[in-house]
Amino acid sequence: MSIELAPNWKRSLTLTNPLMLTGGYAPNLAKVSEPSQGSTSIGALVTLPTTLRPRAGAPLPRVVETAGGVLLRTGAANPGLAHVLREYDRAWEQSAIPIIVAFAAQGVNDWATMAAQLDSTAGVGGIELHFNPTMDALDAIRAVRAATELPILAKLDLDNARDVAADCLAAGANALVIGRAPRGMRIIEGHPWYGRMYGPAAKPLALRAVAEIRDLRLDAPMVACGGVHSTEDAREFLAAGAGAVETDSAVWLEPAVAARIAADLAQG
Amino acid sequence: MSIELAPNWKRSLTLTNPLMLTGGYAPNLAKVSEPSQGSTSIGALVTLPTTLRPRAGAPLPRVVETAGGVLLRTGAANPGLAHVLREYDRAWEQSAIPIIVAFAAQGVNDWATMAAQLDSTAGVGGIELHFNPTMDALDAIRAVRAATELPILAKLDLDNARDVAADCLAAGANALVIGRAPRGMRIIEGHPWYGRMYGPAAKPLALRAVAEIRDLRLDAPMVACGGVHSTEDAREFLAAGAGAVETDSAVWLEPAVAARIAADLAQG
Amino acid sequence: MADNHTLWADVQLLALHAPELARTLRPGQFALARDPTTLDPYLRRTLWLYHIEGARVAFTLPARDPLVVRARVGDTLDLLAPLGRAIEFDSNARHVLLIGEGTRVAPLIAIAHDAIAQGRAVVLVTHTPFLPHSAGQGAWPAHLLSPEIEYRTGDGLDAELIAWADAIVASGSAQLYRALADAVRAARYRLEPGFARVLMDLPMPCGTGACYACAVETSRGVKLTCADGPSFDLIEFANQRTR
Amino acid sequence: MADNHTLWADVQLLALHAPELARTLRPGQFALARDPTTLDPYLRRTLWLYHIEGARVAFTLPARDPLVVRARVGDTLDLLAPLGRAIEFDSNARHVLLIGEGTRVAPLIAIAHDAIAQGRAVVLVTHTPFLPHSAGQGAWPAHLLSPEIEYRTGDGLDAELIAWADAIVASGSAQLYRALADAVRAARYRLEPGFARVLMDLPMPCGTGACYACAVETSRGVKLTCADGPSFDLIEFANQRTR
Ligand SMILES: Cc1cc2nc3c(=O)[nH]c(=O)nc-3n(C[C@H](O)[C@H](O)[C@H](O)COP(=O)(O)OP(=O)(O)OC[C@H]3O[C@@H](n4cnc5c(N)ncnc54)[C@H](O)[C@@H]3O)c2cc1C
Ligand SMILES: Cc1cc2nc3c(=O)[nH]c(=O)nc-3n(C[C@H](O)[C@H](O)[C@H](O)COP(=O)(O)OP(=O)(O)OC[C@H]3O[C@@H](n4cnc5c(N)ncnc54)[C@H](O)[C@@H]3O)c2cc1C
Ligand SMILES: Cc1cc2nc3c(=O)[nH]c(=O)nc-3n(C[C@H](O)[C@H](O)[C@H](O)COP(=O)(O)O)c2cc1C
Ligand SMILES: Cc1cc2nc3c(=O)[nH]c(=O)nc-3n(C[C@H](O)[C@H](O)[C@H](O)COP(=O)(O)O)c2cc1C
Ligand code: FES
Ligand code: FES
Repeated sequence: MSIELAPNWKRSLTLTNPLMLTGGYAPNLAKVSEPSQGSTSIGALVTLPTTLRPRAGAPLPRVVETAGGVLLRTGAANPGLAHVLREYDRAWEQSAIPIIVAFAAQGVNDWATMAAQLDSTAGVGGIELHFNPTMDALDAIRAVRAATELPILAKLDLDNARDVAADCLAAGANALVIGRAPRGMRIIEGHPWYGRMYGPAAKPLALRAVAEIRDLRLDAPMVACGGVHSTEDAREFLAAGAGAVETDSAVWLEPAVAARIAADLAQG
Repeated sequence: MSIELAPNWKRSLTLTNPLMLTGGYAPNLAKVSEPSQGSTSIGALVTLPTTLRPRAGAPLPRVVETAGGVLLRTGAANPGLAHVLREYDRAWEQSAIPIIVAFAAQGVNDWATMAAQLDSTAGVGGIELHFNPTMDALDAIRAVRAATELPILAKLDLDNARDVAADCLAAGANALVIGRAPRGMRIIEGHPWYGRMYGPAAKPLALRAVAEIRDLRLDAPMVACGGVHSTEDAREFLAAGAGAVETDSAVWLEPAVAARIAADLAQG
Repeated sequence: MADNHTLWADVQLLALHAPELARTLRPGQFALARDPTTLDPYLRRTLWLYHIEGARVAFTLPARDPLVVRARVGDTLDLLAPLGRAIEFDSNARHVLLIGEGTRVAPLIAIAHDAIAQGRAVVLVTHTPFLPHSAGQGAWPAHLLSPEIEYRTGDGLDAELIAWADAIVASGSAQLYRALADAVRAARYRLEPGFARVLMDLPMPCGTGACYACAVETSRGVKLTCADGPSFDLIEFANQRTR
Repeated sequence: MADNHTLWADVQLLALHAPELARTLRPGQFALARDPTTLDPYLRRTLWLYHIEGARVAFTLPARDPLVVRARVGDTLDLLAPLGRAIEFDSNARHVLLIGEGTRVAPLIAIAHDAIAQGRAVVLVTHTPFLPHSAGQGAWPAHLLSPEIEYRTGDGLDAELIAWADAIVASGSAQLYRALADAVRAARYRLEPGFARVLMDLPMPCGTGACYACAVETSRGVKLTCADGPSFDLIEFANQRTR
């Protein structure tokens, strides 16, 4: 089994398993290196969303539990690209799976700078772009495209993925990720608090968006995510039209789950 | 406490409690007539979505459980307006609370016919319109407006409520209901199956839409719904800007819950 | 909760100490249950009456259901019951034929005991031909039935049995029900109203007639499984196609 | 699970039979727990080490948490542990001062026992001035503490106590920690690195450093409560404002 996320592009991004793990930076995170039933491994690690400079994250609370999941607003807490490269340099170079560096929303110039730095970083196989509503997504893709030949995955909001998908590919994205978790709100101590919804509650919404993009018959691979907690969940997204699936919060509940899903999928 | 859902309109729609119950047709449904802590009563009954002619409903399955809720596609199974009027005539006439008849999506002419019939039906206090994507919502509101002076509540999809809210009011709606449950998808026996998401999993998404509509500062009352299962949930929607809240699936779990929430809200 | 164990295949027995219900619940009716401490699973589960003894009421439901996976002896379940209409036999129905498909024979067992107590002759058949072999389902084990019940396996649609019967109740798939209608017509020339009843096993979210998720189209109009059922006259379905 | 009862106020004690953990878990560390049969509650819960006796490990967590509402003796919980860094005292720290705010004194008790076993003199104080009266919280009841622990209530920021101490560990609100930094500076002229540690009680979704939801800004950069904490040197926070 082999999934190509950048077909017909100068640099390929080939996964040997459709399960991608998101979060952290270490390809050998405890959760990944769990006894991986034979030689099966997950297909790729997508890093935590990263910015050029370190970010301390959003004020508390950052996590609010809801039925079937959590709302999360981390504020893209991360140590900044320079620190990441220093710390994980060797691990990425030696990684058996491609590292896809996720770019958290920020100024387009910062994205271009990061893309240029990663272009020649060993082990890095691609870039995943997380837009926010104040960014011009097409401009941003073009800027990153100009700075690197690394495959670009555009991670779109479920809300408007259908409207912007084709344009993102035309602007230079190699694949689509469907998508960014739906935004929800809670009233916390009298004030509106916004966060994105992770976990199984979001799954039916993500599945619907995936099917809608599939129906557009665009000529590009699609990665799906949103509440994947089991092999059945992953298969449901693949049946809905995705070529690969990401999982994240599931490993909070059960660190071995990513390796287990990957092994199940490898058996077909 | 008194909430007016049709301010400055020929016919008022006044609730004595902000909690509205949706589903069924009987104002004295077992669930409503539970020992209602003193003289408190819910504010209104919104009927099951009804069509001019009877409908058998969607093929099976109609209900798919998901994390924190259900996806539901009833296909608007209902006995048709004539049967409803025959059966619930007396009960509505004697009802202490207003009956708001929900119109399931169908041809605009059928809506106009229904609206005209209900205009003089004792006990009916308003009409709630459920659009589907193939209907022109503004045309439909105008047609119903021409057929009746009953207050009109426009129930909008969470997806596009922000875009159409002001126009719906201009076309003749007296109040907004935010909103129709988000649509989700599951793969059932290999095929995509679409349904709307009810239950607490949908709550953060509905809250966000309510806050976004509040931020438009439209001059009209807003009713909110989506996963209200407790007094705290209802208060959260009121704090987010709603004047009243609907609840439905919560009474599946606990039939007395509507009366209990109403009593709690009455105490302030 | 007084007991929670797997009866056979994927059929779980859940026994509750419920004195009031033991007096009021009638065969053919059901309960909707939830664990009041959690929203997982979200919907109430349908419990089919299996047996009443003193203050103890036993129900069946699918064995892998999250409700039974977590419910333990000593727990309190939140029940809506009794729901639906009981099975009532005509006073001159001497011969009662009960046809259950695989594990779906379970709700018929309480009906069998009730009919026997009323002095009727009962034959209970597990019908298996339509079951997928993969499902691991087969005939209900005889040792789980009390000896008063005359029990057969293999084919509930036997012409002689159908000719013998004054009343039939079936529990199974739409395929079984269609075949039963054909078999009755073949054996008795016509399907009389009131002769055969069939159990509908659909998800019933509210159980009170408010949600219409359990609506079925019958030849007598749209009916609700929870309020008008869970059993229906076979004749209401016999002239239409299932979806 | 061997025990599950409310210790005091909203503090629940959860005791597990966990021989391996009893050998490896150190005071200051924590476990993340879930009930493997359900997604409600969704996130793992933070269990703070309270006491180890033989193969039995006791933890504390909030008493109304859905995990403890449903967990019963005999159940199996799924634990990630040991997590976080243990509290290690400097070998010449003779006098240890532990300051807990109301119920948040609980995680300090295991630290107290450990320090006593190492031959240090320990004073444990419940600090209450910042607590809302409405919360029904007050001083931790003395009868829940073993007599070896020297215990005081009311004000953990007493200048003489702070002057007496060679090391401090505090568990409470940001307000307490700010006041503690001020009090240490007043009593000892400066806040030395390594002198005072404070426990962070934030939601920790993953516990492994992968999600960054528990990131805190320190004067030494962004740190993760789960991996770098859950205790931090007070000096890392003393020159900044809380958000
Ligand atoms: C002509 C005709 C028309 C019909 N029209 C409709 C219609 O319009 N709408 C409609 O809803 N139905 C209709 N039915 C009935 C329906 O097809 C079936 O009776 C019923 O839905 C069962 O469906 P299934 O065989 O697909 O069961 P499955 O999908 O196989 O479902 C199995 C069910 O069995 C339950 N189960 C398994 N073991 C047990 C046990 N031991 N105890 C209790 N429960 C158990 C499971 O919970 C599950 O609900 C019609 C039937 C006929 C003959
Ligand atoms: C200068 C400074 C800067 C800081 N900066 C940050 C920062 O950037 N980010 C950050 O996250 N924190 C920061 N902190 C720390 C933080 O403010 C608090 O330590 C911590 O978050 C507790 O917050 P709170 O008082 O608001 O607790 P509350 O919001 O009151 O939370 C109460 C917590 O106590 C738990 N609890 C209650 N009883 C028990 C019990 N018996 N056992 C176990 N748990 C129990 C509950 O589960 C809950 O988590 C900072 C502190 C200082 C002094
Ligand atoms: C702690 C955490 C932080 C995340 N941060 C982001 C983010 O900043 N941007 C984003 O698009 N997705 C983010 N995700 C989502 C994951 O990258 C991925 O889309 C995930 O697989 C979808 O949600 P899941 O956790 O339900 O699997 C985050 C997920 C988690 C759990
Ligand atoms: C069985 C059922 C059927 C429903 N049908 C519709 C519908 O056809 N159209 C609609 O807009 N809302 C429908 N609703 C939603 C309710 O009218 C109302 O919006 C509800 O309060 C929101 O969801 P809740 O069940 O989570 O409270 C339905 C809800 C249930 C439970
Ligand atoms: S279960 Fe709701 S109407 Fe039957
Ligand atoms: S809890 Fe996830 S990084 Fe700390």
